[in-house]
Amino acid sequence: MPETVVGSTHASTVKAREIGFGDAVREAIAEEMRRDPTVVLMGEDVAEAGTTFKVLKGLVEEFGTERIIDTPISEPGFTGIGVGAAMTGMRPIIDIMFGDFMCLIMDQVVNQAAKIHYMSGGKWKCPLVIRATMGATRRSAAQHSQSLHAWPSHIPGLKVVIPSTPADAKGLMKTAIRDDNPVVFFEDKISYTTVKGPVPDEDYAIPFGVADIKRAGTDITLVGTSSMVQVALGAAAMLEEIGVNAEVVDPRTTWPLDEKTLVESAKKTSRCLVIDEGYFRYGVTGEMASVIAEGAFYDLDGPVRRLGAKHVPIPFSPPLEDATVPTERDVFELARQMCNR
Amino acid sequence: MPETVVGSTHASTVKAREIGFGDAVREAIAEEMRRDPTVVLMGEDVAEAGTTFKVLKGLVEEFGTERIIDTPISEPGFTGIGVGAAMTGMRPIIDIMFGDFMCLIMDQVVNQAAKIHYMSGGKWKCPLVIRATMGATRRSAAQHSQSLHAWPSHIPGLKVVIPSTPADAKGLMKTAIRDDNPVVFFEDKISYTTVKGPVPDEDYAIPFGVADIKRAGTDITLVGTSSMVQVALGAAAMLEEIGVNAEVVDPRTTWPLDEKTLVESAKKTSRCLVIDEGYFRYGVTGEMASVIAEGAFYDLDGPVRRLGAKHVPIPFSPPLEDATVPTERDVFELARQMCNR
Amino acid sequence: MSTVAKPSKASAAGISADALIRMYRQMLAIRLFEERVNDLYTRALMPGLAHLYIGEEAVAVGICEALRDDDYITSTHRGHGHCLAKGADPKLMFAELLGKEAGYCKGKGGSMHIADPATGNLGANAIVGGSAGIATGAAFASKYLKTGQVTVCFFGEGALGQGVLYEEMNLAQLWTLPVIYACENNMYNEYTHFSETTAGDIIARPAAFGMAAEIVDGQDVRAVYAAASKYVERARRGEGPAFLQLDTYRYRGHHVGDIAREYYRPKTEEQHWVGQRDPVKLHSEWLTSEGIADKSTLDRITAELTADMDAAVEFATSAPYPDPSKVDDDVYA
Amino acid sequence: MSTVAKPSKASAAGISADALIRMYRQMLAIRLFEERVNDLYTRALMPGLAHLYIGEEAVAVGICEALRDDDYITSTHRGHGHCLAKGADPKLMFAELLGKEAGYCKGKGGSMHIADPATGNLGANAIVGGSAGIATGAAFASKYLKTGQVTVCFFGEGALGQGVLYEEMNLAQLWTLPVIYACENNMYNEYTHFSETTAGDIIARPAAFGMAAEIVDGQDVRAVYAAASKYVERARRGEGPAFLQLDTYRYRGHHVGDIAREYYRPKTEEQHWVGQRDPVKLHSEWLTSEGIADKSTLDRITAELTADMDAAVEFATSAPYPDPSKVDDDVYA
Ligand SMILES: Cc1ncc(C[n+]2csc(CCOP(=O)(O)OP(=O)(O)O)c2C)c(N)n1
Ligand SMILES: Cc1ncc(C[n+]2csc(CCOP(=O)(O)OP(=O)(O)O)c2C)c(N)n1
Ligand SMILES: [Mg+2]
Ligand SMILES: [Mg+2]
Repeated sequence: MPETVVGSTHASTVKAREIGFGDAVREAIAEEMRRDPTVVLMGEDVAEAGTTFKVLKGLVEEFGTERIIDTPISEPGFTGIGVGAAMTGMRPIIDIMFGDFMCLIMDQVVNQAAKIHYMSGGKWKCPLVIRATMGATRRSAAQHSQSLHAWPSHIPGLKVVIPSTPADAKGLMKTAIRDDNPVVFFEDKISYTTVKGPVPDEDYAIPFGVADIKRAGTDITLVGTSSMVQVALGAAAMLEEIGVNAEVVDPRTTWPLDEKTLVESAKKTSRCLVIDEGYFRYGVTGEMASVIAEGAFYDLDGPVRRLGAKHVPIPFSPPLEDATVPTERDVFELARQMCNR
Repeated sequence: MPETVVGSTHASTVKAREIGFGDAVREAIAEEMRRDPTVVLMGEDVAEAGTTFKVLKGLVEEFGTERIIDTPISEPGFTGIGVGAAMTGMRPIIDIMFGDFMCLIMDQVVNQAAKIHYMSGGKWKCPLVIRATMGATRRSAAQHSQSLHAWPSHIPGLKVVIPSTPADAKGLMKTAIRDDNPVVFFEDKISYTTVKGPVPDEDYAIPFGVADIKRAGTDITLVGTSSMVQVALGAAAMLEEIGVNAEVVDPRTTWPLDEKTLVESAKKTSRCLVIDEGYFRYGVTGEMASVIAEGAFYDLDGPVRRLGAKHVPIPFSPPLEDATVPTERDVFELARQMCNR
Repeated sequence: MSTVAKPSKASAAGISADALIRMYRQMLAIRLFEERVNDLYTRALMPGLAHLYIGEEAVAVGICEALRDDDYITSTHRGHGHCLAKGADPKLMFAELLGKEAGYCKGKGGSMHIADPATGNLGANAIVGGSAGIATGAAFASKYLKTGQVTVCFFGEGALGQGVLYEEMNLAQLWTLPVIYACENNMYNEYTHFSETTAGDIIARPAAFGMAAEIVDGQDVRAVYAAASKYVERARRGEGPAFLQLDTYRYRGHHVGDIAREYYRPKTEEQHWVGQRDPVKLHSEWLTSEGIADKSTLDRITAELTADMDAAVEFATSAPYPDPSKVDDDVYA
Repeated sequence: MSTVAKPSKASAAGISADALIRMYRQMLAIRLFEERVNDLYTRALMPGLAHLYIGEEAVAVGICEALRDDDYITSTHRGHGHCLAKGADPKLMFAELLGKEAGYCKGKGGSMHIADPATGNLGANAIVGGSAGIATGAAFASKYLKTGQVTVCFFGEGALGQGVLYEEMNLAQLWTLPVIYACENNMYNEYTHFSETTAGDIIARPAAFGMAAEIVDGQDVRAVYAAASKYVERARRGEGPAFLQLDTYRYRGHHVGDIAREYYRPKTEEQHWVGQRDPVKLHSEWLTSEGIADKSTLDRITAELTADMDAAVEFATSAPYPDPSKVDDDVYA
């Protein structure tokens, strides 16, 4: 099977089409389903409805209801089925409509899927993909807006993907499906309607644990995850105008984490700001900032700083919700201050 | 009702008895149950058996099965009952035998209990205590040894307590029961058999968000949580022998977090090491180290360093399990290195 | 309600004319409320989405008519009807739906989280099955505190997929808790027919726990009220929980944006329920045919409610948003 | 087994003499294994705890006798019996229990996590009800991949408290999956009698999903085998899942350290089951009374197994621990 494994910045160097974020995910799934008959996808309203977000529209027509499977509203139940099926010869993709429902499946994911390989002394494998959404600003309120990627990132045995572009989403989803371990794949649901981008025509996969430098710069490192990559890029453009040349680094996977690229970038720029859409406290920024501070301490001009969502449940009301997520202006202001401008 | 609210170092200044860690928890619960008839406790085998760990022995004899309530093995179910009862006039304590089972109740705790006050615009309250255990080294293997306190610490709306001594456990449990918010209270289960200490005779409660300096020092700050406080104290004694005077700080609650005491201590000693028994990555050390690094950066001689459990599922085999948890020697070695000895 | 009815079959069936007319008014209020929600959404005045209760009004109204003011309910993503039936003020509801400071939750909750201690509303819930625990816990508290309150847990048949519901039913039955599990069987879990998600008969599930259970025509408000009264009073007497399967239908989409529905349910099915089984129409016809209310009474009610609802929308649209600084309030009590 | 039996009631019941004697051997193997586990614990040679299966042997053995080698099982915290009945090697089991490198899981799993692809053992599980998903998922895969395999999900009656079990039963029945839910009803959830935790009849719960379900005397290995065979073959034919309630009793404590048990169950009850209902004794008496095996055959089996088990313990106690550096291996595949 022809396949190119590409790391960073591939999207600008190869022949590409402009597609949406959700389209990229669907393409990856479709291509892997064509290549491997043991890949199936199950979740609520994934078949005829093509998910609530309509992201998987068309798959059931191609693969049938045997492989694109509507389930009852039983997240623990069908995730458990995914775990068992993954152990016995299949590569299931489990669709968790809203990342908030991760709360319901942590036993299956953390106590079962993540541990079976280790507990069995390496005898059983669990090649399972959990697709879940994350992200706020859709006026969906506190139980449908959370970004809980910090939790699985804390659990040994899991890998965690938080793509920010269509090209990354496609290449990383392919790697996720081919991986022999349980992978939690978070899609920022606002991206379905707001993010488009070039995706290589060729068959490719992006390895886990390779950060992508989304914008090269010299004065400050902005580490952004998921939707915050776009925010960081926007802030970088604003910073440019005041003469600050920001580097934007996208870790793409929280685990494995490309510590080297993060640390090297911070060493180079001597300033670093980490931005994430999860709740601020005890979230992924703490780990990333610590890793960078440990690795680049003697090259830093000041402490690594962090921005996350406000440490409050996500409110419904637009002006309140908008106040919870870091904006380009927030990033710009803090970065500017860090650069003494 | 006579009551003294005491912060740090009270145990050494008042009349005290020497009791075990579990006894302290039981005393706190018993005293609060006497004081407030709306306090009830429910969980698996909590009544006649007094919990699997026998920690609550005797309570059912005093309070009856109406208030010390054996449940089916339905962690989500009885936690949900706790949430509803807390909203409607009671102060339930929910007993989660092994902290690993937190995986089963995150929807109740995170999507319901933690959010109802906020989502209702402050109209409903949820004065609920979730008691759970944490900690390894009991040869209980991967599904009965986890320390998952990083998860609730990440969730706005929750408070999280991780006491290290009987006196703290008692005083903090009382505060937890009296608090009008959901509180997750983690007891290190090895403490039940290994930790004894002085507990004041008087009625007292310890406020949340007040770190305790368990040992004053000048050369390095060791921030230890739960069982790691004892490990840090042991390491401090070893460091003393080579002329290093370590300060040991116990945050006692991960949220609210006493940032000021942590930062001040690090500023004073200019070196800081954070030690926790949870999985290393994306755990509580990342947040604490970041807070300290942000607040004390210009006073630090080197980066804040961290020690956590190895980032692996907890193995059963004694030599393997013992390799996962930070030891006095690990802390001593790293601290020595940080102090250039 | 001022109209006093002559003795009739209805009062023979033990329902007062007052109650019968009040139930009509409440159903109509829900209908008019929801039509305005849809309108606000279509005019892009409402943030997010809403799940309309149109077609299912008899369920909430028949059940809540059987409750005391201090009884509790828990509700769902499709919760406006429960909320209104339990006595909520449409003004504060619309304000909440629009994210305004004057709303029930100061705008923090929105359509899926309206909660109100004053009317015993423990809150709508956006987690399917997510309120089963809260409801059962409230019933636990009522029993422990000997308040005589009963709790109704509303949920859609989709919630039968959530394991926690079985844990709660087991606990409620074991501990004889005063809680009614009200399963609104509108036959669809979003875009999937319940027969594709539900093995066996729904009613066999509560019955397996030894729980009293009954299937009720959810389009007949009097039947709903009668069944609810029976089990609510039974629960209040300390005789334990019950499960009601209320067969009903949602006339509109799963949410306001779900317009093209033919890929998952036939138009003819919709037409049947709307045309033949409308709970508001059926009850109004019965009221007039029984001589309990005449057309002019019903027309007056419609006029009153229309004016109320329009005023409520006006109140909500012109109310201010909360100040962004309020975002940090109410995280902790 | 070499003994060939004359035709008897047993073979009339359709069970070969080979199978009947093999089941005796397997039950005895479990008994002898568990006695040694207890001994190792008492002599402080075993780290952690163990949950003994003594008294329940007929359940695992009768069911596993009905399975193919490549059929799957999932097991529980009380899992040694399932493991042995499915064909595990006692040497590697003891080594695992002692945390040795030679163990089934290189010492990483211990008593509650023995797993072995070679015998179709998907793993013991220390989360009550935690394997219901895995078992149902394995059945899903077998159906999808058309392998003809059947999965047995063993669990204690305590797992009926876990909601996920109902989700899985619903899914298995909906999708006609080849899985058998084997509920070992030993009447206690740790230190609490199941009647205090279980509303209604156990068997009504699977029945509520339309699932085939049967109560079986779990002390009668032939009855267990007969019922298991029936439903395993039915599942293999693609006719769907089943639920077996196997009434049994654990003779010892909930775990090896649970010695003083009178506060939660009477000695007379224990004496009744041990004295009157012992599955090993009942089956051995039947075998001799039916003339399928004589005392000397059974004695020889006992002697063989005793020697095997003692050798296995010896192997395990003298085997080396894993090197601490191995702690980082096997986190990822
Ligand atoms: C745990 C959970 N899973 C999935 C969803 C997404 N979701 C919202 S409503 C719904 C369908 C609910 O169907 P039903 O319970 O029958 O209620 P209805 O919408 O028909 O009133 C789903 C799947 C959710 N909110 N919560
Ligand atoms: C989810 C979960 N809750 C609680 C426990 C603690 N626990 C271990 S065994 C057990 C009792 C299990 O009873 P049952 O299922 O009847 O099995 P038995 O021990 O009788 O074989 C409990 C409560 C657990 N391991 N997992
Ligand atoms: Mg429905
Ligand atoms: Mg049992």
